[in-house]
Amino acid sequence: MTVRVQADSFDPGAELAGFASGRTDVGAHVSFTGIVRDDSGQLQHMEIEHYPGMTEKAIAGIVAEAVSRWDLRASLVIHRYGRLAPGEPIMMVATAAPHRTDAFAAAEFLMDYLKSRAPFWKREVTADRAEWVAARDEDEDALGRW
Amino acid sequence: MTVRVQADSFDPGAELAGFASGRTDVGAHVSFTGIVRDDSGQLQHMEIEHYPGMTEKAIAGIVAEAVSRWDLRASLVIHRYGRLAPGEPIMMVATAAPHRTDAFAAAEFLMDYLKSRAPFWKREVTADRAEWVAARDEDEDALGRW
Amino acid sequence: MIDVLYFAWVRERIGLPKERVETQAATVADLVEELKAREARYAAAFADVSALRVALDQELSDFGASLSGVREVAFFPPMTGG
Amino acid sequence: MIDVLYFAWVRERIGLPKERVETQAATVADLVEELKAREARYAAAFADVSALRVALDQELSDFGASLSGVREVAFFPPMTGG
Repeated sequence: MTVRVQADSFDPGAELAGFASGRTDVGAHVSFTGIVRDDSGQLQHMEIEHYPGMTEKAIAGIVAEAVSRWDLRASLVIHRYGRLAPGEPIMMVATAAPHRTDAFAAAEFLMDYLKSRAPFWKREVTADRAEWVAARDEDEDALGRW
Repeated sequence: MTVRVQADSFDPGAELAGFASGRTDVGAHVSFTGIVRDDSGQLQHMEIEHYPGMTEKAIAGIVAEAVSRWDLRASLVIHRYGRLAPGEPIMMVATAAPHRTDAFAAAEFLMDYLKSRAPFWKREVTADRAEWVAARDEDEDALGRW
Repeated sequence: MIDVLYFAWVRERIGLPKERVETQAATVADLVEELKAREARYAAAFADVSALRVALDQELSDFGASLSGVREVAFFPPMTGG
Repeated sequence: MIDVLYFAWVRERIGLPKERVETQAATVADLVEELKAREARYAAAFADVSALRVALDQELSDFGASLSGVREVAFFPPMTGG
């Protein structure tokens, strides 16, 4: 159960290649990668602020909850902070389980909780302004399904 | 929307690294990798039989259905046939979408349909016997949720 | 003449992957009855059609379907891909 | 003495990321009232606490919670990770 909070970029392909490899007790790997999207073509960069200390604790708590609910054999959470360019990976979650239903459910659970319960705040910077991303009601509502 | 049906092995990390890269219109990549599991420690290898021609048509139909239901910007399906060793990748699905809910739902939909509607049959070979894997009721039932 | 294909344990029980069949069967179920009447290995393979699936010209179908215009019929157990 | 931390636009409105506060406030809500009474920038940041979240010693909490034994309080908008 690996957790990394870092400013540096990372390579999701290399992370998946190294994840839970060489094991014969898992039949399913699921990965999620979040990427800096630029719908308008105006985004210069994204800035992510976080709460050092609480971030690691919050993620560890979310992972522990996932492990208690599903038959997970390995998990990976990477989340960046600082300045990110459009197209760069923001974060990644990977899960390994004997069966696909557990691997999918755990990955979605981790994502839903990381969205709304891990202390990160995103700001989008364009040529003429910098704006904090507002939390979406749907993201808060998504927690209700677990 | 890439589909590959092949005997050769593949590297899920390299596939994810090359998937939908360099785009700024997607915020979410989901990948699923199915791996040859060996719970008993007795498995020598898995054999996968398929129906050439129908396999490609069936997968293309499943992908088209996913594209019609969710805002998918790219997808990848790789499925192997032939002889596979424990720990090797059997198949992989990847989806790219602006939002995570679409990427997750499409990946799970593709998996559910590939399991029960693409013409592949698995056989597990141990030292003393070879046994066709039985379809599971849960896999058929999983289609009902879509 | 119809191409008839068998996969997985259906192929093993019948002992071949594919054959050309001369038939006037109107439906898949009629074809199955003709095959079962041939030899014990066919009767064994088709003993419980609820355990089987059928594809007509590479599209999943059912045992009541018409064979009119069909060139390729395939019989196999439920699929186990993924 | 309590360490009070501010993040995202709360930090920007108040104009600093962290300060030590001398307080006898019994609850988070009491502390918020003390801060609002200080200066306009605090009043602006805490104008609508329903738009804010609070963590006590790095655990999410709520505005009615007691500050007894608490060493670190953090105020921030709803999180937008992932």
